[in-house]
Amino acid sequence: MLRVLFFARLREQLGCEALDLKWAPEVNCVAALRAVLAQRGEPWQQALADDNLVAAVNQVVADAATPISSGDEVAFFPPVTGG
Amino acid sequence: MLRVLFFARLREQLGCEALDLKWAPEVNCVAALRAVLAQRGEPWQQALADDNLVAAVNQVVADAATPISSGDEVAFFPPVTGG
Amino acid sequence: MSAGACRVQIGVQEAPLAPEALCKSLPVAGAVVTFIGNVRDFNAAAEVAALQLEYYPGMTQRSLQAIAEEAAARWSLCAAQVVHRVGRIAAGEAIVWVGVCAAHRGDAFAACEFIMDALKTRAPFWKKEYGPAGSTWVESRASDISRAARWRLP
Amino acid sequence: MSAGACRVQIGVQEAPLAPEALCKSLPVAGAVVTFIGNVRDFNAAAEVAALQLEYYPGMTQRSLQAIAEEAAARWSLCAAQVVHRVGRIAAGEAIVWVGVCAAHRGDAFAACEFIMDALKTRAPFWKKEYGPAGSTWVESRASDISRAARWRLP
Repeated sequence: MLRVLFFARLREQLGCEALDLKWAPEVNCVAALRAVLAQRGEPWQQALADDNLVAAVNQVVADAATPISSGDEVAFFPPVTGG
Repeated sequence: MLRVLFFARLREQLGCEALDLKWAPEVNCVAALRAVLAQRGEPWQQALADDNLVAAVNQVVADAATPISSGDEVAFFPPVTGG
Repeated sequence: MSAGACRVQIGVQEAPLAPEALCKSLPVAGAVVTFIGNVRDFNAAAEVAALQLEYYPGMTQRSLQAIAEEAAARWSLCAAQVVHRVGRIAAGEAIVWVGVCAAHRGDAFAACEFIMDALKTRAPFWKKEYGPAGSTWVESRASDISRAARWRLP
Repeated sequence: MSAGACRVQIGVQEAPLAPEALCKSLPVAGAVVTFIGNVRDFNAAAEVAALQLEYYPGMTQRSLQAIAEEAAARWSLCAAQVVHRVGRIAAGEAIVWVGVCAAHRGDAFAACEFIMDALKTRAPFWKKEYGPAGSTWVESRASDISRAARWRLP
């Protein structure tokens, strides 16, 4: 299993804040997971095409090549605007 | 008249915190006043020879050439160490 | 002073911040610098009545902890504390409080400013502004990114 | 914001500083930076039990006012407040409090640090330390002079 989280504007665009996905060997990195999610059609494809989105794997900021394994928590979110 | 003030270590060295001096035309700048004060003998001569002393005329930092007129308030003090 | 000798404390809370109590919680040190960020009642053009602050439970706290520990490793500090509010915050209320204690003021000023600049670009918080025209997500600012880049080590 | 729109307040007092009350006296602004300087219980080698702070009544207040007004002219501020204690101050007690409010945190941090650096080298205060070995006047520090020089305008 993979736990996938979405925050802020992205959460609203998707109408989804969390998703449990069955992990598959081909979902082996952040880019692969993002591509799988984009295949869910709209609004997923357009929302996930945003180049500014940030990804985190197990609560640490990740890049496209960061590996993903079963049991991981993966999050996608817009640039942060706290403080 | 001139009001002359001394602060901190200098005040203690001189054993004097304020002095009223009769103004004279030759005491026309900070350097001249300092020379007149140094003529009072020890401990004045040595204490006023300290290159690090700061002078103020009417509560504004001055230099050796800053003019002095009758009625002015002149102060001498060591480098500041507040805060 | 090593990072180990620095008291690092972070918090994320829905309750209003109490800057006076937070200031009192800092140890006595030669130099104490605090920062308070308040909700401004205008942003760009729009009038702002309140903010909604979203965060990532778990990662947000880790991120604040990592930023405060980085400050403690880079400067000689006695304490580095950060408390960030989440949820609904009215205009004029405090969003974030940072308190840094050090023997010397240069360390305290630099560490406090570093923490704020890092927090603005790294800590997972997202602001949504509520005004007369409805609600909008706040866009990240180029000035925040360039401020944070000043601290990059060679 | 022009210097005229900035609230400048300075004070010199024998009574202990009350940082919480001083913080409350600041206007609400996007960014609030405060500095508190406390008497450290050691300086160079000696243990310090208390300080005696001498000042120049009149000139000291003018000097603080001029420094705060210079900060208000150089940065966009809503408020710049400085309160300095004089007389006998025990180890651990506050000597100086500076509070700066601005719309943007960069202005608030810079102005607060500038005020402290200027105060350390320009404002007529002199510290005498009392410890087990008697009393000594504190020497001015080269590091304070070089910190203040950073703010010189071209």
